This record gives sequence, C-alpha cells and structure tokens, in this order.
Amino acid sequence: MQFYSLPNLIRRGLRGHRDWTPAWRKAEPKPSYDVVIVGAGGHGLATAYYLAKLHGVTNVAVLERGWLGGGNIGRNTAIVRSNYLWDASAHIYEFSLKLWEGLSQELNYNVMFSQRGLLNIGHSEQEMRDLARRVGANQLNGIDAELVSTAEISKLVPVLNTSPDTRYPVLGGTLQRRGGVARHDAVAWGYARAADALGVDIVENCEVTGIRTANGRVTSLETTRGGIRAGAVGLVVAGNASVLASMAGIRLPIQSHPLQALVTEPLKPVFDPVVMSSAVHVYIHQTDRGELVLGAGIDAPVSYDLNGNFRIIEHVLAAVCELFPIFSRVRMLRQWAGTVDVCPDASPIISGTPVKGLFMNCGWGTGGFKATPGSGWVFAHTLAHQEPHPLNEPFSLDRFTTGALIDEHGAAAVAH
Amino acid sequence: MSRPTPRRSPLGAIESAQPRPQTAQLSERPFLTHINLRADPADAEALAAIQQVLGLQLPLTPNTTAANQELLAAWLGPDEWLLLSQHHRSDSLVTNLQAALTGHVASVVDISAGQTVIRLSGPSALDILARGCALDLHPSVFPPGACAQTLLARAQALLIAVDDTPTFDIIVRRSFAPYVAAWLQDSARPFGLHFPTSDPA
Amino acid sequence: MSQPFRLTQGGRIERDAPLQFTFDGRPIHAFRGDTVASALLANGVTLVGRSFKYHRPRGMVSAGAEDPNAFVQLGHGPRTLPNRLATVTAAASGLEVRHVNAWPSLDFDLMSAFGLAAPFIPAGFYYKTLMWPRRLWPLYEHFLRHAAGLGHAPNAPDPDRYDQVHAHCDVLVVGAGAAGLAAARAAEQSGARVIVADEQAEFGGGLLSTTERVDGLPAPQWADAATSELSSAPEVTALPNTTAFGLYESNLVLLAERLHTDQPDNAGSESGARVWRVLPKQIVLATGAHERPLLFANNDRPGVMLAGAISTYLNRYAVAPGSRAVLFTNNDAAYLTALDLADAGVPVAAIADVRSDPEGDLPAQARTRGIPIHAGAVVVQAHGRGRVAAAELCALDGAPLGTVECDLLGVSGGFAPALHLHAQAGAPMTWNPQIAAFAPRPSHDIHPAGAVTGQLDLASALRQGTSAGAAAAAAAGCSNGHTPAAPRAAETHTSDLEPYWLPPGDLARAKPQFVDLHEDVTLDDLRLSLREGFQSIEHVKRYTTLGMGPDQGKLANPLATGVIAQLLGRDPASVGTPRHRPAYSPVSLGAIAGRHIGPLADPVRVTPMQEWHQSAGARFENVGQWRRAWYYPHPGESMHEAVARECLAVRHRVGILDYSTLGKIEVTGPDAGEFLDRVYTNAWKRLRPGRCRYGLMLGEDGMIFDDGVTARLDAQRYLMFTSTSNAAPVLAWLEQWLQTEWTDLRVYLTSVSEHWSNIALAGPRSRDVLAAAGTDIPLAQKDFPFMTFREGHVAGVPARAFRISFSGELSYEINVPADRALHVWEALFDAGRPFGITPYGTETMHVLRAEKGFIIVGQETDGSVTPDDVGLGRLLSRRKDFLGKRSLSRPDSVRPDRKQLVGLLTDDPARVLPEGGHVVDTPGRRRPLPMRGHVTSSYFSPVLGRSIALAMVAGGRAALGERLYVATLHDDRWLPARSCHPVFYDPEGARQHV
Amino acid sequence: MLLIPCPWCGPREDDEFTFGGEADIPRPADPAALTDEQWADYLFMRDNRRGHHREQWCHTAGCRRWFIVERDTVTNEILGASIYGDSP
Repeated sequence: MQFYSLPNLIRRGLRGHRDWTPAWRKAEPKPSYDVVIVGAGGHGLATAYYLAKLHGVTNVAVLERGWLGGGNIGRNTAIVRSNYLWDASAHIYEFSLKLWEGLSQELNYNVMFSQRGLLNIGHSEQEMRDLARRVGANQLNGIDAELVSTAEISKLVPVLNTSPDTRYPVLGGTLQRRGGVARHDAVAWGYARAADALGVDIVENCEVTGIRTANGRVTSLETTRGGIRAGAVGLVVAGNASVLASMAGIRLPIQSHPLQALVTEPLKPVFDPVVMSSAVHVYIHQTDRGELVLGAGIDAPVSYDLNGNFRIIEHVLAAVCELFPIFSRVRMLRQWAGTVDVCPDASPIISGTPVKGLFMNCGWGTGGFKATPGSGWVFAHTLAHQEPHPLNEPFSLDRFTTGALIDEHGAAAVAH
Repeated sequence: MSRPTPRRSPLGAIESAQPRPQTAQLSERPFLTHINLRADPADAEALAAIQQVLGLQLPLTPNTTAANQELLAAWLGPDEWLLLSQHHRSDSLVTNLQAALTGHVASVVDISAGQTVIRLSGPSALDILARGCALDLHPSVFPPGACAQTLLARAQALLIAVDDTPTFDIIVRRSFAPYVAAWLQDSARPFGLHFPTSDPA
Repeated sequence: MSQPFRLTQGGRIERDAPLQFTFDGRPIHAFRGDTVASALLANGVTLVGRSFKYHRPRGMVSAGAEDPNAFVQLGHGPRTLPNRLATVTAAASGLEVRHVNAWPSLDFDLMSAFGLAAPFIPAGFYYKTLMWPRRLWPLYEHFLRHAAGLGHAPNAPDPDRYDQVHAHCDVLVVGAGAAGLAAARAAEQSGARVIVADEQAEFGGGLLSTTERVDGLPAPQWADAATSELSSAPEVTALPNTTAFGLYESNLVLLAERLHTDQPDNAGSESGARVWRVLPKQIVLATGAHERPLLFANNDRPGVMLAGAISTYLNRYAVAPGSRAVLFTNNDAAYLTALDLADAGVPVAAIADVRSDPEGDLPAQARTRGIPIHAGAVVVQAHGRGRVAAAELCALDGAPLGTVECDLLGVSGGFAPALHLHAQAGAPMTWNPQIAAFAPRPSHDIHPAGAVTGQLDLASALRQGTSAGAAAAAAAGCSNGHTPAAPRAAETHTSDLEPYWLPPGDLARAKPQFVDLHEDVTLDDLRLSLREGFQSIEHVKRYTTLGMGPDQGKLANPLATGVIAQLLGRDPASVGTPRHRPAYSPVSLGAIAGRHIGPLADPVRVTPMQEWHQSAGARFENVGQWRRAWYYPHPGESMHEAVARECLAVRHRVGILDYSTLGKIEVTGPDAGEFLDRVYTNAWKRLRPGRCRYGLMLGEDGMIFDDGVTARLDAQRYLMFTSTSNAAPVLAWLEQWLQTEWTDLRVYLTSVSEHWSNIALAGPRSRDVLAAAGTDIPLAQKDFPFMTFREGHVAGVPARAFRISFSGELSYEINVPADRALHVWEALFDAGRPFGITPYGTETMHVLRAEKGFIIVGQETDGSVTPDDVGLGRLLSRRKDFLGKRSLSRPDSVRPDRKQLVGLLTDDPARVLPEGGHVVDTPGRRRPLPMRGHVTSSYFSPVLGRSIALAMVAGGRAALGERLYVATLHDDRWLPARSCHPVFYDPEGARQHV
Repeated sequence: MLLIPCPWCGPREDDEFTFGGEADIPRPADPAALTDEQWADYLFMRDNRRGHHREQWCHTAGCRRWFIVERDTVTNEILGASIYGDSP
C-alpha cells in the first residue's frame, strides 16, 4: 500500500503525480472464499477490514452490485454522534465514536473527521424532559453530553433564531462536543484501500442473484459474475436487506423508506456545530467546502425510489428559515435521497439468522453512517467466531420474538 | 333555562370585512347549523326517511352537494354527509333525524359549534385559494355545486364552490379558523388586498 | 458614458434608458435590457472573479445560466444575494456588485498563492495528508474552511416575503425559444390550458441573438409577435424570468419566478420570488442546449468564451466582448459567430477547425468573407496572464501553426442538450453520436423539442416545437381538430461535427487545462482520478468534485464524459454522466419555504377561552399545535409561587381549568360496546348508560398507546375522551380497525373535539360553584355520584357534566358547545368568586395528578411501557381478547425486572429531583454505571409540603422503601431518596367520592 | 410527491393521506393460540417488496376512507387502487 503523507505528496507531485497506484485492485471473483460480504458500503468494507486486521481472516470477498460506496455511505449527511438513550445503543455508538477518533491514522486515509460539536435543540416541555433523560443516561454511560440553555445555544450558534417569539421557541438543548461530521465517501475509500492492502478482494459490478443453502447452512452465492462458494456470508446491504434476506427465505421486521438531504451553494463559514431539531425534523451543518448540508425526516411510505419527494423539502426548508432566518436568501443547489431500512424499534439488526453461516447487519435506519467503524468491528467478530460480540448481542433478530426491543424512536425522531 | 346566551364565533373580527366586489371579499358565516350525518347508502329506507326530513336527496356522488332554500348537504364520504343550514335549529334537526332513523344504523351528531364557514368571493378568489390549495379549482373542473375536503395550507378544510363570481365557502374546524383566515389574508397581498382579521396567535 | 465596447447600433437594449451600477465600487454604465455581464463587457471589464481552488483570474464564459465563472455578490446587509450569476442578473440602477473569493482585491489576490502550490494539491490531496499530528487537524480544517466557500450569507433575517402558487394545466412548455414558442402556440391553438416559462427576462431564447428570419420576419420580431399573441390568450400563463428547476414524480414541475424585485436593496419589496408548483398533464421540454468548451492550456483565461455567447453579446446586447478574435471549433456554429463578429467590425484573425474539410453553408460564407480558416487545426494554448493575448495553433498531427494575437478566443465543442429536467425524474436518455452528447428519449408525457433533441437548426426547432405542442395537447385530451402550421425558416445545410476531446499527443500534457472551470478540475485531475481507480463517473465526480459547483457542471459534465471515455479508451455512452439532481439552477430556501414561516409557520390552535386566559395574565405552553394556559402568575409571582397557590386553591377550595383540548369521539351503533371491548383492555359492554369508565388502549405490541375516560351516553352511543396530542391518531387508528379489519361491526365514529369545550371544576367547593352558576342537574352525591355523567344546562347553556377527576378532588368536567363556552366559563368564574375560585393551568394539573400517582401518556410512558409496568394490570381483562393482549405474554413482557412505576421521596424534602434524572443503587464515578431507571415526573407538592416524584425503576414495585440515588446532570452529585407507593395524597381516594 | 388515487375522491396529493403499511396482513383470529414466533411474524415481519406492493392508505384530509393502493416501490408508479371488500 502506498503510504499517504505530505512528503510523498510533494515527491510524487514533482513527478506530476504519475506514479500513484489504484487505491484498491479491481479484483476478479475467485470460486470460493472463507467469508463473502455482500455490499461494498461503509459497513461491509469496514467488516472486511477488521476481519483481516483483527481476526486474520483474509480470504474474504466484498461483492458490490454497482460502484463501491454508491449506497447510503455516499448519500448520507455525514453526521457522527453517540448520544443514544438506551444502554445497548449508547455502548455500540460510543465504541464507534472512539474508533472514529483515530480512524484517519488507522487507515492512513484522511476521513476528515471533524468534532465540531453536535447540538440537539428542544422546543417543548416534554422534549426538554426527554433530552434531560437522554443526557443523564449518556453521562452515566460515560458519553460526553451536557444540557445547554437557550443563552448558551445562541452563543454557540449566533445565527440560530432563539427569540421567544418564534412559533416553536428554542427552550434549550443538549450538546455532545465530541460529535461532528466526516467526509463520507472517504470512509468507504479508506476502508476499501486498507482492506485491499490486507488481501481482501473487492469485486464491483457483481450483483448477488441467489443464495444457495444445504441442510440449513449457506453454501454459495449466485452472482452476475458466476457462483461463489462461501464458508460464511454477511449481508450488509442497506436499502436492500429484505430483498437479499428473502433469497434465503428469511423475513425481516424491516421497512425501507426514502430519506432526503440537500446541499446549498458554498458560503464563507457561518457556524460550526451540527444543529438538530426533532420537533421540526431538520438537521443542518456547514461543510468544509462552505455548503450547508440539510437533512429531513424519512418519507412515510415504503419506497426504494431515489428521486425524492419535494414536499418534504418544502417542510424542511420552512423549518430552516424559521430557525435560521438569515439563510432564507441562500440557495438550494442539489437535492437527493437515499433508502433507509427501518426496524420497528429504530435499532439495527447485527445477528445470525435461522440459516447457519448466514449473518445480517442491517436495519440501521438513519443511524448507519455514524456506526460504520463499530458496526464493522462487531460484525467482523460475529462472522469470525460465528457468535455475536457482547456489543451486538442485544441487536439480535429474535428480539422481535421475545419483545426485548430497543426503542430509540426518541433519539431517532429526526432522521440523522 | 332558555334565556339567550351570547355566542362567539372564532372569527368575530372579520364579519365586518369591507366588501371589495371588484377583487375579492372575505367574510365569516357564523352560527350556521352543522350536522354530521352517517348512514348506509345501501339502506334505501334510511335515505328515504332522511329525504323526508330534509326535503332533499342526499348527494351520493363523491364531492358534490345538494341544496334547497333551507339546507345544503355536502358529500363527505360514502356514508357521511355534512348538513349546513341557516334555517334549521341544530337541536330540532338532530331530534327529527334521529327520530326518523330509529331502527336504522345511523349517526346524527351536532357539530355546529366545532366549525365555521369562511366565505371568499370575487374575481381573484381562485388565485388567492391557489396559494394554499393544491386542487385544480378551475371552473371547468370544480364548478358551482362541487365540494372537496382537502388541505388549505396546513389546515384541513371543506371547500364548496358556491357560484361563478367565483364564490367559495371554506369550512374549517374552529381552532384552525384564525390560522386559515390569516393565511387567506396573506395570500391576498399579491392582489393588493387587505382583510381586517384577527391575529392567528 | 464610457462604454468602449458598446456597438453603436443594434441589440435589444434600450439606449434611451441609461443606468449606472457599481462593480467593486467603480461605476459601470449600462442600459435597460443589459445583464450585469453584458454591461461589464461593454465597460471593458473582463475579470469578474477568482476560481474556487487556485484563485486564477476568471471572466464571463457564457451569456446564460450555465456560466461557471461569473459568480458575484449582489448588495449588502440583510438583502445581499451571494453567488449570483452576472450573466443572468439584470443590470439595475444603484445595484451594488462585488467579486467573491478573492482577498484583498480581485486584481491583487493573495490567495492566488494557491496557484503556485497547484502541483502539490491535486484532486483529493486532503485525503492523503493533514493527518499528522492528529491534534492539529482542527487547525488544518479551520484553514481549509476559511479558504473555501464563495460568497457571504446575509447578516440579518430576510426582510423579503415569498409567494407560492399551485397551478394546473394541460401543457407546460419549458423554455420559450424557437421550439418553445412554437409549441406553446400550437398547444394553445388546440384549445389546451398552457403554461410557458423561460428563465430569461424576455421570451425568444436564441431567436433574440440570431440574424436569421422566421416567417419572413427578423427572428427577434417574430419572437415578440408570438410572445404578445400568447400573453393575450385567455388560457395561457406566460412566465418570463422563470426557471423550471425541478421535475419530480407525478410530473410535479417546480418553477422559480424572479419578480422584478429580485434585486438587493430594493426597499419595500413585497417578495423576492414566486415558486410555482405545477401539475401539468403533459410537458414540452424545449430547454435548448449548452455549447461545449474545448480543452487547451490556459483555457480558463478571461477572454476565452463560448462562440454562441459572443454572438449573444454582439446581437442581443450590442457589445463586442473583444477587439480581435480567434475562433476554435469542431462544428459549424462558430462560423455564425465569425460572421456576426465580422458584421460588427471585429476582425476575426483565424478560425481553427478540427475538421479537415469543413464544408456546409456557413464555412462557405466565412471563406467568401475572407476569414482565414485553418482546417484540421486546433488551439493548444492561450497566452496572456490577466486576459488572453494570443492563441497558439497547431495541426492535429502536432505540427505548430504559429501564434495568433487576439483578446477574444471563441470556442465551440458542439452542443450538449440541456436535458437536466428530463434526467432528474430518471427519464431515459441515449448517446447521440451525431452531436457526441446524451439526448433525451421522449416518454408518453414528456415531449422534447428543439435543440434539446440534438437538432440544432432553427427550421427544425420550429417544426419540432409545433408538432410537440400539438401532440402534447392531444395527449392531454384537448384537440379541436385544428392542426397548427409550423412557422418557416431558411433551411441551412450544415456539416457534421467531429468529436474532439483531448489535444493531440503530448499537447494533452500541457497544463493547466480545465475541464470544470468552477471547481478547478483539470485534465490532470481526471487522469489522477482514473489512475487511482476512481473510474466510474460517480467516483470521478466525488473524488475530483467535478460538477459539484453552483453551476452544477452544466458545461463541465458533457465535456468530462468525452474526455474520460477517450482516456479510458471506452465508448462515451458507457461512461455516462453524473446523475442530474434538482435544482437545475439554485433556488433560495426562502422561496421554497414560501408562506410557511413566521406567524404562518404552523397553525396555532386556541380554545374559545383564549382571550380570557390572556387578560388573566396566563403564561402559555405549546402542546403540539395547541397553545394552552400553563399557569396564571399574579404580578411579581414566580412560576413556583403561582403553581403552589393554584394547587392549594384546588385542594382547599376550588379551581377552574380549561380542558377543551382533549380529544372527544362519539362512538355510535349497535356494536359500539363490542368495538370498545376490542380496543380497550377492560370490559365495556355492561357499562350502564350514564356511567363513565377509565380505559387503556394498547398498540398491538402491548405498549400503552392512549388512555382516557369514556362515558355511555345511551344504549348505542358512547363518548370517548382521548389525550390532547392523540386526538387525531386515536381516531385514525380506530377507523383503520373498523374499515380494514372489523368491517362486520356496525359502528360510526364522529369527532366532536371542537364542538364541545371542556371546563373542569375541581376542589371541595366545586359543587357549590356549579350550583351557584345555575344548573338544572341535581348535584347531590346520591343523584350524581362519582364516575357518572348527566345532561342538562349550566348557566343556561346545554351541557354534559361528568363527575370524573384528574386531581383526586371532588370535580366536574363540564362540556358545553364551544360557541358558548366563554360565557359558561365566565359565569362559573363569577359564581365561584365567593368560594375563592382560582384558574389553574397545565402545570398545576400535572402536579395535582402526580400527587395522586395518575400517569400521563408520553411522560410516564415512552412506547416501551405495559399497563402492568405502571401498576394498571387490574385493567387487563382476562375474559376477552383486546388489541395488544398477546404481546403481554411474550418473554420480555413478563420479565420480573421490568421498569415499574414507583414514587420517590427525597431525603431532603425541599429538594426536587430533576425530571429525566437517572436512578441507581450505588452512586460512583465508575462508567458505565448500571441504571435502575429514571424520574418521569417530579414536583414540589404544596399540599404535602415536600417534593414528590414518579419514577420507572427496574423491579421497583417489589422493593418499595428501598434506598436509591438519583443523578443530577452536574458533575458527580447524587440525591438520596427512598421508593414508595406512587400515590402520595389521599391514597384511599376518599376526596373524589364526597 | 405522489398522487394517490382515492377510489372516492380521485387523485390527490400525498399529504392528504396517511400511509398504513403493507396490506393483506389479517389479524389472527385467536392470538392466544399463536406461538411467540407466529405472533412476531404478524406483528413485525414484512415482505417490504422491491416492485409490486399492496398497501393501505387513508384519505385522512378527505373522505377518511381506508383503501388499498398497488404501487411499484422502485418507480413509485401507481398500478391501481381498490376499496376494501372489492379487492381480491
């Protein structure tokens, strides 16, 4: 693997950058692998990387239907935080956040993880109660979180309208200073490059069309590039989990919904932290390019459509103009949608399945991006040992049978 | 116990709106009788009994109204109608209908105090409504006599096309009336109109 | 009047309407009809901005919305408009135009130092460095952030208002050039309701800048005639200054209309823009095409311009963008420009044509005009620093052909259809080798016409437009038999374009050659991207930021497709183009938000007693859309004091509460009782008329969904109360079961929430007050016992009185028609004065019910709480099934260590626990620290003279009296408390039965 | 923005409606007789199909009727709508 560094950049720069090599090989699929991961998104690539790095499992293929990183890792609003309510969620997201803090160095790829702080604002008495409850839980779980007053909020984000005369005045909020954003594409590329360097085969333009099983165990995958035998299979296909699972005859408690985001024209820096409001369904931050990135709540109907629903954009922008009246004259540049797989309790499934050797990592809803490193870490463990890591034990598929749900709707009321 | 008590409409303030026939005028039609009527359209006997009381046939075609001098019936659903009347007292109308419908599966509920009628009339009425209503209200599509339950801005409303002035009756729930009135007022600005009306808050 | 580059005649500017604006402070003279760009050029200003990354000097490239360079800041203060395009902004007197992205000044930009570092900061350089030392990243990032960005956001709230309109039509025509005008006329003549929109201030598009003729008239004259014909047609809405920026499913088309007030500092402007939400039956897409730039070294120098733009400036604005021109082309279009230049007296020093033998009418005319044509030649480099000074030509085999002096270098690499709208909706497009670009494929409701189809000549544009307009009208169901005739224009013989992407051989190595001028993406950046394996067009886009600027890569993307194809040795069709996303041109957030801001942001719902509460000095809280009286402070009273006073008034005398926001549903029909049995956990069929009962509703997951009292009005009618915020959800949920699952049940549901206002009288003297106010309802305990209701009159108004209590006191909830509720409220209040009646708000209501251990859905419950968890297991019928029952026997629902509702009493009675505070067995600094549960409600109870709290504690009910600690949110301070039964006051419930 | 074809009121914009999820999931006649797995399947498990999808909608801001829409979940193309009882 070519080492990325300023000296190397300068040395190669002097030679016109002609001797950089591909970040990852364009691998041809082999007939058989110890582990096949379906989906070259952030979670899939991270899983492959940690399989090779931590468990010495290098005979691994990552199959991708289209182009690497073209799913939700390439469509999300790049927010990273760990201030979740329930213990199980708090632990896995905080574990993930700790990994984020060293990720650029770990991968030798600058994922531009920027801990600019993350602000949740509250607009009603009940919301403030819920925020306090969440902050309390975070603090006892060792997660940095603090309640902030309206005055403190207007100090942190002077351009936010904290006047009591608005329709839903800002009554206060919570702040996670270690939260922030990262360069989403770079996360996929960084993991891909690092996994490839450890011998993982990343196979793009290879769509899985069938899952073969024999006496209750997965044996191989049918793909558009031929059959591939697999010791274990991990499905990590956000936006397609139900479809892939059904190939193995498995029904999931998942519904897929469009989630929309948009970006404005670039401006000189206006504010630093990420600002989120569940009540008015909006979250916003300013990228290093100067664009404002805005996200909305999820669209109600089940849909895999990626064109987006303008009505939701109208609602989000009305909310933004209420919260940030000075952005009213700033212009929307580009708007897009992704598909999120949502579980009834708004928590993921990282679990074995009724089919031996077949494992699922799905249902992240709107929480997927921020969990990428931790999700990969625990799923690699699950695949390597064929049993869950303590961190993902609560996120099993059978919790929907026992009723042991992890209801994060409070924390996920707004899509992020 | 029957001394008259003062009644308050949600929009007392715009009853006095100055008529501007040349553009549009906004006014409230307060204190009408509003009855929600539920009955099985397949129960011919019940429909006949109702016709007996109302003196008109309930409209069975979706999004249409039927009216006579005293009363208007608007289709709300396959088994649901709104009866609007200036002439009938709500309590007597409820009693008569309930009496006529004994033995039938039906429901007659007085909701007069729960909603009000806002009337928008004049050449620019259509353009004003188009600010907040997604329906195509062009006369070729929504002629007088047509009605539709829909959204006006962010409030549910029942629209009734009254005549080709055009005039529209907008029926909204009581607590939404100030918001809807304020919205209509704001939507009228591009036409240089200002309706005196109470503040939405 | 110093406009050195203004032609003495021609153009569509109004020479008798001179005006003046400023650019970076210096005066610019212009005429009405100018754009800022044309005026700047007329005044000899060619440097308008600095590029995004390297801060290289940049000038106008085009005369339209596709320009990658001409971004400027308009005005200042709250009305400033960042990143507006000079090429589409109408020149207006007093307008204040400033450059963006240069410091300290445009001519002397220190940040152009980035240009020197260019070799070391190629595409994606930041992924490869700035990682060490880790703690310095925030510093690096701060620097990156401040280097990036373009214009400045306004510094104060937007004073403008934005209009928004829903519109419907049979045929929407997007673009009012030759094809669009023809289509709109044809559709109108077929009797269709038509909306036609064009982004420019005047209809006509290319017609306004060509010297050709239509139906015998000069093109601009014909355009004017067609326009006025359309504007006068009754069923046509003609919208100039209007950009179609989005096409969504269901053919929802979004138009942004720039009103005359879309100028900064335009005092008193009502509205800056109007957004049209159009739902057309059919769409005619006449969006034209964008001319494609060409690659050569320094192809970004000011003075390098699209050939078509030069013609536009000459013919439409009477501006000569230069004094000596060289043209570089691979198709015929540039020859038209050459002739325009010659006509305007601007010498054309050379035309370099990629094609070995450019035949066709236009090249022939150029030859006869004696314009030197170099066939099989290309421009490989532009010389000059602040502005192009010469063009270096060479043959396709690389042989030098010398350098030609010029201050204007017109380029034409062919035309790429502006199919953005079409593609946004995911509609199909195909690679058209004729024009070496993607073109839209017609669909059943989208009809492309004109240049967007790849047919570039005027005659076919008019033909296509006419047939598309007629076809669209017919498809929309409007045809009056009338078949409109197409306007005629001269047929010109054109020769094919020859695709040209890369300079020959090593000349392609000369640098820098810009593919995306806005993003400073060079040919070398594309090479690097492909070399590193980023070869899918989306990878190239994301790695190099190709096409990610405010110009949306309108010029860059079509060029990049060909360049990448050649670099990879692949077919351009297989390379594709980055996904087109709305908006085609940026639209302000405020315009999209429309009226949904300020007082109209969301409905404010109030009860009939609102004015009374206000005049009584109430403070209000938002509960969903409702605004409810929170508490009624006396002058100088704190919230705590006011609430304490209100609580004691209820406990000792009598209080009055506006409870009108509760949901109320009449449940009518023979099967009403059976229906309630299925949706409530307890039994209803045998409830006697006149009696009330408390009910719990569960989701099918067994978790508490809503609660409330329901009364049986008569044999077949019940009145159900729901919580305020669940009024609508409960009704929808009940209807869903009735209509989709239990269609056999004969039940009707009618919401009466707003017809009946609800006034609660609570306290030992409430009976006296009700009597004093005058009622025909017998009030004696035996006539009107607890949990019953009576119909009658109160204060002369028909009323339903319910003897139910949310405070634990003797209490009446009195429902009266909303239009007389204020009267009844006032009557009760007056009658209550002798008894010391006190109005109380939601806060006091919460304290009183907490003293009684009554839950509030959404406060004690959070979607994970079963009836047994809150101690209401007794309400679970064993004899019948009900919604959610099965879930209550799942393993997790019967865990002994589930969180259960308990009371908490602090050791320090004065200390009120924090709501949301977490409960632990043993405090400590260890993290994570195991939590037993959390405080759901916590108040100071005036009647008990101490703090009380309700909490959900794991296994709490079995261990009442245990020692627990509650965390405060500050450092490591803990509050010791003991758990207790959750009913703190009058546990045997004697007070409500009196 | 979807245009939902209400069988009674005709096509209306989607904000007049409430989405009710997958259709054809009848409530078990005797929940008590089900295993936890069977109950979970009724309660939570969904086909979540890519492509042809039968789903419930309620015209909340209109006639308040629940009905069934058939829609392609990839293209969002509406394939049909039917009234309860009329549908297979």
